[in-house]
Amino acid sequence: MAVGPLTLPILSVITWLPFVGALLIMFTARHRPRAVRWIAVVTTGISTLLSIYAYATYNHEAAGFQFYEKVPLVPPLGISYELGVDGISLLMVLLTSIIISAGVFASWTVAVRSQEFYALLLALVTGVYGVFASLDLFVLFLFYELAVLPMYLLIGIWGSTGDVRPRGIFAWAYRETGVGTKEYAAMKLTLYLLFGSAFILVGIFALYVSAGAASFSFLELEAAVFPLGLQRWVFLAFYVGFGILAGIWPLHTWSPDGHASAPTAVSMLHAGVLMKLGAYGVVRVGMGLLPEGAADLVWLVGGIACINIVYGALSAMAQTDLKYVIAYSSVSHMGIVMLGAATLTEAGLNGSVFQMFAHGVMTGLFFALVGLVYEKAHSREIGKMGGFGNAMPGIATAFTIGSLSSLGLPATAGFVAELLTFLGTWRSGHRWWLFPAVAGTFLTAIYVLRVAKQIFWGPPSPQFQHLEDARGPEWVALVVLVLVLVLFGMAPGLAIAPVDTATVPLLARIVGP
Amino acid sequence: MTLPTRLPLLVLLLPFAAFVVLAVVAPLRRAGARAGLLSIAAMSVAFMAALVAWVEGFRGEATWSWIPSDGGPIATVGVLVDPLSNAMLVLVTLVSLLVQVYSLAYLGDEPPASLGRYYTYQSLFAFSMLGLVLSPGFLQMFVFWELVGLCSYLLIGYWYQRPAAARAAVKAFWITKLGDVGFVIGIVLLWSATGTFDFGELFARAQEHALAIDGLGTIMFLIYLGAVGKSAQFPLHVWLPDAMEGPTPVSALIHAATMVTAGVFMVTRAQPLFALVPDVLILIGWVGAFTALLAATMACVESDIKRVLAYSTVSQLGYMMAAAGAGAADAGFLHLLTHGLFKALLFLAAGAVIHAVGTNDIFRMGGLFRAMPQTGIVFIVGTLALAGVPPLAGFFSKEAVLSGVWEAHLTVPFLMLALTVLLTAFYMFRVVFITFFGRAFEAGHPHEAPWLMRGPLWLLAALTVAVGIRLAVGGGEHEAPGWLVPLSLASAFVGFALAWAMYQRGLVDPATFSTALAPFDFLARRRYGIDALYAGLYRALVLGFARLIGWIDRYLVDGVLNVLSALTLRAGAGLRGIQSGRAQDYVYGVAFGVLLLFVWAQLWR
Amino acid sequence: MIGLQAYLVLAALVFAIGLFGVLTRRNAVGILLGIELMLNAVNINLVAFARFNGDLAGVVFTLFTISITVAEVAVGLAIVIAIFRVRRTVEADRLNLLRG
Amino acid sequence: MSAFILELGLAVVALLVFGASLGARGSDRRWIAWLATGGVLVLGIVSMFVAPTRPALGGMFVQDGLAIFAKRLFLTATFIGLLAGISREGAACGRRAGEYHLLILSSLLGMLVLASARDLILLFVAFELMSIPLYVLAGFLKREDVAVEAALKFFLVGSVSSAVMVYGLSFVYGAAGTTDLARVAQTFTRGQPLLTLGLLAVFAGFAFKIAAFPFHMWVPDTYEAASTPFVAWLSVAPKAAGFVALFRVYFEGMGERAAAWVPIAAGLATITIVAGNLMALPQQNTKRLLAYSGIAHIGYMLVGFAAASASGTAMVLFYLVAYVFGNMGAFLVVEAVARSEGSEATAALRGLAQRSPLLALAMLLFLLSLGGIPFVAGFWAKLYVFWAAASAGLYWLVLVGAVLTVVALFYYLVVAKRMYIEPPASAGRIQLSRSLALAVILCALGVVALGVYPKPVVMAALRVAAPLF
Amino acid sequence: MTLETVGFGVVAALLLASSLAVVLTPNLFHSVLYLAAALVLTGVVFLLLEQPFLFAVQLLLYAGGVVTIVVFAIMLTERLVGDRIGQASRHPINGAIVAAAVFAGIVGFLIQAPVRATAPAPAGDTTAALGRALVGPFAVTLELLGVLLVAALLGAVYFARSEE
Repeated sequence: MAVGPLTLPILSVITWLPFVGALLIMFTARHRPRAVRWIAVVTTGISTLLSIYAYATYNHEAAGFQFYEKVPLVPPLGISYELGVDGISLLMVLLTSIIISAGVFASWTVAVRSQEFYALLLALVTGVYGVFASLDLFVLFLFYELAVLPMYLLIGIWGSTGDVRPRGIFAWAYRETGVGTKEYAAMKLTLYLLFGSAFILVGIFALYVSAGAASFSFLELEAAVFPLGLQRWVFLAFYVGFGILAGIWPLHTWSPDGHASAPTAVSMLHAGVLMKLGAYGVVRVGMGLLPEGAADLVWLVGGIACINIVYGALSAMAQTDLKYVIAYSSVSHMGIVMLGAATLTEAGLNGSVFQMFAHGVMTGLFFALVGLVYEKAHSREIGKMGGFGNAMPGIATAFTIGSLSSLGLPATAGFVAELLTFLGTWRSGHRWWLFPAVAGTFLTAIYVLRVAKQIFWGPPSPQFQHLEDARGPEWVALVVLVLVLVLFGMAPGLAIAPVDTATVPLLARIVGP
Repeated sequence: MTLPTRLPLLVLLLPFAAFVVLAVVAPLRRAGARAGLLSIAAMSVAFMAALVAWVEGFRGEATWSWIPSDGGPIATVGVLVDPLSNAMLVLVTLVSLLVQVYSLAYLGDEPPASLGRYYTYQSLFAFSMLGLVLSPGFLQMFVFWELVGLCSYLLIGYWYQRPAAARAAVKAFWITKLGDVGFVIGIVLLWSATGTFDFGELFARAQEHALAIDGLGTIMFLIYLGAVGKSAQFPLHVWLPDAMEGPTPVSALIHAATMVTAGVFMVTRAQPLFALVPDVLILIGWVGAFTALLAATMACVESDIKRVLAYSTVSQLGYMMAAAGAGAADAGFLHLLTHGLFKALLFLAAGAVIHAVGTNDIFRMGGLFRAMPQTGIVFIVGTLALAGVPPLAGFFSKEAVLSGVWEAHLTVPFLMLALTVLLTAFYMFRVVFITFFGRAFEAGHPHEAPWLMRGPLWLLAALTVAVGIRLAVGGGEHEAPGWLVPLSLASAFVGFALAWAMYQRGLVDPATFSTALAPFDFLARRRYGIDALYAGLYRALVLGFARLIGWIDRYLVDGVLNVLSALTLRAGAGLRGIQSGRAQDYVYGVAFGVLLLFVWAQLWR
Repeated sequence: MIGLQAYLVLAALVFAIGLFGVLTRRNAVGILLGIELMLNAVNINLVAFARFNGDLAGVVFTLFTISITVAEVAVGLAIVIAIFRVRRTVEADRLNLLRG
Repeated sequence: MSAFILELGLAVVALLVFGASLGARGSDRRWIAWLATGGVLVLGIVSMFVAPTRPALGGMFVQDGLAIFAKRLFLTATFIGLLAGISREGAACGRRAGEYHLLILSSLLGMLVLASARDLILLFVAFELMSIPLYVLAGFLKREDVAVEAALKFFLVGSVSSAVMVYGLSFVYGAAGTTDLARVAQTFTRGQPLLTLGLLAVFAGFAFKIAAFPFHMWVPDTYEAASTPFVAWLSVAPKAAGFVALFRVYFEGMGERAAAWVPIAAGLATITIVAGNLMALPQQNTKRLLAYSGIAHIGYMLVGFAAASASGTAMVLFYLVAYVFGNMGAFLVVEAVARSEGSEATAALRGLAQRSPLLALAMLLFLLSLGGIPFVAGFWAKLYVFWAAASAGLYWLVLVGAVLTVVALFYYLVVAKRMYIEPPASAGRIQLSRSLALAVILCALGVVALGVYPKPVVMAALRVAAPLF
Repeated sequence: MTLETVGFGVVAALLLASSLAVVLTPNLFHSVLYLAAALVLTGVVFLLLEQPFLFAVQLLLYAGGVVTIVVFAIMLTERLVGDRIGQASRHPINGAIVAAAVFAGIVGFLIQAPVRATAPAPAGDTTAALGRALVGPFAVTLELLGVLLVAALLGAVYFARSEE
C-alpha cells in the first residue's frame, strides 16, 4: 500500500483537480464564459479519466483500500489527510465523475453569472470526491460540509421558484416560511443538511473519544471495539445525520423542494451524488464502524426504508410538477438503497451499492432531461404538457430509458439493483420487507409511465409550438448517462465485482462470516 | 460451446445486432424501408438457423456468469437448447419474418423515421422473445419477459400521438407488470429457498424429490401470476383487447403468436416444478378454462374485427393454460404452436381487410369476398383452423387439449372448454359472414392487398393446412375418448350453423337472440365490468391514496417542519418584544437575572 | 452589641430600596439617585464587614467605592445633560427610539 | 517592574496622545488616531515577547500565561478597532480625536489590569476603569439622538450591574475575610451562604459585561447606535476581559470545587443561546443582528465555561480569539457598506457580491465563521467548546447548542442571501479607506488562518488554562 | 437593650425612612435632599462601626460632592427647559415586587449564614494604617483610580460642555 516516491497521488488529483478548476475560473477566466466552461470540462474530464483508470486498475484480488495516501495534518489530535478507496467508494467516485462530467455539459447554457456557477459547482464536486475517498473521519466531515454548503448559493442564485400553494391547517406557517421560493428551498436544504451534520459530528467525536482519542482514521477506528450501548446510539446518530442527506422518511422533505428549485446540474449532482453521500455514510461509517449497533438497529433502517419506497412512490404519483415527481422518485429509490443495506446480506448490500450507482445515473439523467424540457417548454406543469415526443424524440427516448431504469426494467442498471435488493430482503431477518419493496417498483411503473405518456405521448399541445430537441453539449450529457445506464444494466458484473470485494468483509464484521 | 448452442445463440444475436445497428445508426433508421430490409435480412438468416436447429433436434446448454458474488455467480445467462425451445425458435423467427415482410407493405405509408423506429422495435422484440425462449433459468426468463413487455408497450404505443394508443400501451404495461410482481416475488422466494435460478438444477432436484420447500405451492403460484399477466388470463386479461390499438402486424406477432404465449411457454418449461404442486395446477386449469369461456362470450358481441381476434386469442390462451393445468403441457404447447400460425394468419388477413376498408368495424364491411377473394380464402382457412375443423392444425391441438383436460378429471373446466368450442365457431363465422359475405358496403373500393402482404398470408395458410395434415398423418396415436371428436365437431357445427342462420340467412334475428340472452349480452358488452372495476380501483385506490399521501407529505410531514420553523420565527419576533427600548425595563432584566441566579443557586445547593 | 446580621439586613434593605428607585423613577436623575442608594448599601456592607473581620481592606475598599461612585455619578449626570440637549427630556421611558 | 510593562507602556501611549491632543489644531486629526493605533501596535508586538513573571504587589497582580494571552487578545482587538476607525469623516478623527482615543486607551488599561487582577479591589477598580469610558464612548456621537439614548441605557444598566457586582464583592470580602482572590478560592466551598451570595452577585456583574441573557438588554441598542468601529471593538474586547475575569474569580485555585458553578453557567448558557439566536431572527439591521448573534455566541462561550475544566477554559479562550476576528470583521464590513450606502440595514448589503466581490467574500467568511462552518475559525471554536462540554458530561447542553446553531445559520444565510442572491440596489464598487480595508483583511486573515491551522492558538490556550485548575 | 442598640435602631430607621423618601417623593429636589440625609445617616452608621475617618469621607466627598453635582445637573437641565422637573413613579407595584424579591433573595442567603455577633476590639487609629495601606499594597490600585477619575472627568466634560 505504500506510495512510492514517483507514484501519482491519484485520489488527491481526482479530488482536488475540480477545486483547482474552481480557483482557475474565479481568478483567470473572469467574464470569459467559454473559457469557464472549458476549464470545467478539462478539469472534470481529467478527474473522470483518472477515476476510470483507478476503477480499471483496482486490484480485485487484493481488495481492501487501495490508492492509499496519508499525510498527517494535526498529529496530536490524530487528524490526517488519509485517502483510499475500496470497491464501494471506488464505484461512488466513478459515479461522481460520470455525473459531474454530464452536469458540466448539461449546464452549458447557464447564462447568468456562469463563472461563479461553475466555480461553486466544481468546489462542491471536490467535497463529494473527498467524502468518498477520505479514510479520516474528520477530513471526511470537512469534505461533507464542503459538499453541502455551496448548494445554498447554487440553488439560491440559479434556482427556480415553484408554485406551491399554502393550504391546509398549516397554511399560516407556509406563508411565513415562504414555501415554494428558491430561497426557501435553498435555506431548507442547507439547514436540514447542516442539522444532520451536527449528528454526524457528535457521532464521530463519540467514536474518537471512546477509542482513546488517538486517531480519526477509519482503519484504526475499525480495529477498535466499542461497547454495545455506545454503538447503538452512535449508529443512530450516524443514521439520522447521514440519513437526512439520504432522504430518509420523515426527514426527506428538503429533498423535493431542494431538487425542484435547483438548477439542472445542481439537481443532477445533488440527487445523483449527494444523496448517495448519505447512504454511503450510513454504510461506510455507520455499519463499518459499528457492526453490532448496526445489526441491532437494522429493523429501524429497513422499516423506514420500506416507508420511503412506498411513500415516495405514492407522493411522486400525486405531484403535478415534473421536477417534484423526479424528486420524490429519488426519495423512493433511496429507500431501496437503504433497504438493501439493511438486509445485511451480500446480495442486498451489493444491491444497495449498485442502486446508489444506478439511481445516481438515472436521476442525473432525469434531472438533465427535465432541465432541458423546462428550458425549452418553460413549464414544469405536467398537466399542461403533451405530445413533446414528436418535437424532441431524442429527449423522449432518453426519458423513456430513464423511466425504464427507474421502474426496474431489465437491461437497465435499475433492475439489477432492485433484484439484488429483493433477493437480499427475503434472506434477511425481516422477510416482509420484500413486499413494500416490490410494491414500490410497481407504483414506480405507474407514475413514471404516466408522466412519460403525459409529456411525450398524445397529440402535441397547441401552446408549445416551437420545441427543439437537445443540442450539442446537451447531447453529451444525455448519451453518456444513457450508455452508462444500459451498460451497467447489461453487464452488472462491471460494478458488482469490485463492490463485492468490499461488501463481503463488511458483512463478515456485522453478521459473522 | 458447440454448434447446438452456437447456432441458437446466432439466432438470438442476429436480431440483437439488427437492433443495435438501427438504434445507433440514426441515418439508417430514419431511412425507413431500408431499415426494414436490414431487420428482415437478419430475421431470415435467424429463421434459417432456427430451422436447422429444429430439424437437427439440437440439444445443449451454455451459460455465463452475469451477476457475480462471493461464492459463485448469483445469476447466470445463457442458452438452453432443447426441442421445446427449438420449436419456439422456429415459430418466433418465422412469424417475425413474415410479419416484418408484411409490415413493409402494410406500414408503407408511414413516415420513414417512424418506420425505422418500428423495425428497431421489431428487432428488439425478436431478440427479447428469442432470449426468453432460450432462457436456461428463471431469472433470464424474467429479464426477457420484461423486455418483451417493453416491446409490446412500445409497439402498442407506436402511434403514440393517438391518445387511445398511448393509453392502451400504458395499460398493457401496468397490467402485465402487475402479474410480474408476482413473478418476481416468486423467483426471489425460489432463489432464497434453493439458491439457484437454473432450470436444469431445479428440475434435477425436483426429479430427486430434493425440492421439499415450505411454501413451494405459494412460490409456484406467484410465478404463475406472471403468466396470468403475460398470457392475459382472467382477471388480468383486460389489456389484450386494448392492445389492438397497435398496428395490426404487431397484434399478429406479439399479441397473438408469440409474446402472449410466453406465459404458456413458461408454465410448460417449468412443468417439472408445477408438477410438484397439484393444487396450483388445478387452479391453472380452472382459470384457463374460465378465461377461455369468458373471452369467447365477449368475442361474440364485439364488432371490432381485431378485438374479436384479440378475445379469441385470450380464449385460446385459456385453452393452452387449461391444458398445462391439466398436466397436458404438451398438448397446450402444441396448441400454442398451431395457434401461433393460424392466429397470425387471421390477424394478418384482418390487417389486409382493414388496410383495404380503412375501418375495424365489421358492420361497416360486407361482401368483401368478391373484392378480395384471396384474403377471404385465407381468412376462412384460419377460421376453420380456429374453430377446430379437421384436418386443419387447430383441430388436432384442440382435441389434444380437450382430452387432456378430460383425463385430468377436470370436469367443469372441460365443459366450459367444450362450450367455448361452440362459441368459437360462432363468433368466428359471425365475422366471416358479416365481413366477407352479405351486402357490400357502399363506401370505398376495397381491393386485394399487395403481394408483400398476400405472400405471408398464403404461406401461413399453407402451413396451417400442412401442419394439420402432418398431424393427421402422424399424430393419431393420441389416446382420447371416442366421443370427444364427435362432440367437439358437433359443437363447432352448432356454432357455425348459428352464425350462418343469424348473419347469413337471417333466419334468426341477432337482436331477438341477444334479448333472449339479455343478462349475458349486457355483461359481455360491458366486458363484465372488469375494465371498469380496474379503472375504478386505480382511480379510487391508487390515485386516491397517492393524493392522500401527497397531501400528507406536503401538508403534514412538511407542514410540521414548516410549523416548527414558523414558530421559531414567531418566537424570535415575540421574544424581541421584551426589548422594549425603555431603560428601566432593561434594569428589570438585570433584576430578574439576579433573582434567577439566586433561585438557581438555592435549588442546586 | 449589634450583630453583623443587622447591618447586612439594613444594607440589603437600602439596596432594595435603591433598586426600587431605579425601577420606578421616571426622571433619569431620579434613577441615578436610586443607584446612589444601592452603592451606599454596599458601603454599609463593606464597613460592617471590615469592622467584624477586624480588617482594614474593607475600609480601603469603601474608599475606592466612594470615589468610583462619584465618578460614575458625574458621568451619568453628564450623559443626562447631553441627552437633555438633544431630546429635550430626561424621562427615561420616552427614550425608546432604539428597541426590538 | 517587568510585570507592568504593558500597562506602563499603555500609560505612555496615553500620555503621548494626551499631549498630542493638547497641541492639535484643525478638524482633521487623523494623526492622533494613527499615533494611538501605532502605540497599540507597538504594545501588541511587545506583548508577543512578554513572558510570565512572578506575582507582583503581594499577589494582587499576576502576569501569568492567562493574563498575557488575554492581553495579546485585547491589544489585537484594540489595534484592529482603532485602525478601522481611522477615517476622514468619523467622529473619532475629528476635533475630539484626543478624547476618543484617550477613553479607548483608558478602557484598554482597565482590561489589561483586569486580566492580571487577583485582588478584589483591584479587580473592581479595573472593571470600572474599563466600563466607565465605554459609557462615554457609546454616546460619543453626542448630537445624535440615538447615540445619547444608547449611552444612557448602557450607563443605567451598567451602573446597576456594577452596583450589584460590588455589592457581591462586599459579601465575598466579608465572608472570606480577605480581598485576595487566591485566598477566597481557598476558602470557597459549597454551602457558604455569604460567599455564594457574593459570588452570585459578582457573576451578575460579569454577566452584564459579557452580555448574557437577561443582562444583555443594553447590547442591541448600544450596538445599533454607537459608531461601528467602536462597536466592533466593544463587541469583543470587554467581553474577552469579562471572561478572563470570570476565570480568575470562579476557577483559579478552585480545582474540583469549580464544579459548583456548572448548573448556573449551563443554565445561563442555555437561555442565552436560545434567546440570542431567536431574537436575532427578525432583525433587519445588520448591527442589531450581529448584536443578538453576539449574545448567542456568549452563550456558546458559557457552554465552555460550564464545562468548568481546563479544556473548557482553553476552548473559551480559543473561541474568544475566533470571535474577535469573525465578529469584528463582520462589523467592519457593515461599516464599510454603511460609509458608502449610508445604511446599516441588511438591505444595504444587497448584491454586494456583484459590486465588491472581495468584500462580500470577506463578509461571507466572517458569517461562516460565526455560523461555525469548517475551514473558518468559528468552526473549531464551536467544535472545541462542544467537545469540552461533552467531556464534562453536558451532552444535553451540546445538543441544545448544536440545534440552535441551525437557527443561527438561518439568519447568517439570510445575510449571505442578501449579498449573493439578491440583485444589487445600486451599481458601483464600495469604496473602502485603506485603513478600514486593512482591518478587514486582518480579520479575514485571522479567520482563515485559524480555520486552516488552529493548532498553535489551541495549544497556547490549553497551556495557559492548565494552571488555573 | 443597650444604648448602642437603641442608637442603631434609630439610625437604621431614619436611614430607611430617608431612603424611602428618596425613591418616593415626587419632587426631585426633595429627593436630592433626602439622599443627602441618607448619605449622612450612612456616615453615622460608619461611626457606629467605629470608622470616624470614613464618616468624614462620607460627609465631605460623598454627601457633599454627589449632592452638589446632582443639584448642578438639575439646575442645568431646568434652566435649559425652563420649567420645573417633576417626577412620578412608573409601575410602582411591579418595582416593589421585584425589589422585595431581590431583598428576599439576599435575606434568603443571609439567614443561612452563621450569626457573627462579636466583633474584634477596635484597632485604635485606623486612619494612619489606612494611609499606609493606600500608598503600600494599594498604590497601584490608587493610581488606577486616578486614571479612572481622569477618564470619568474627561467623559463628563465631553458630554457636559456645549459644543461650539
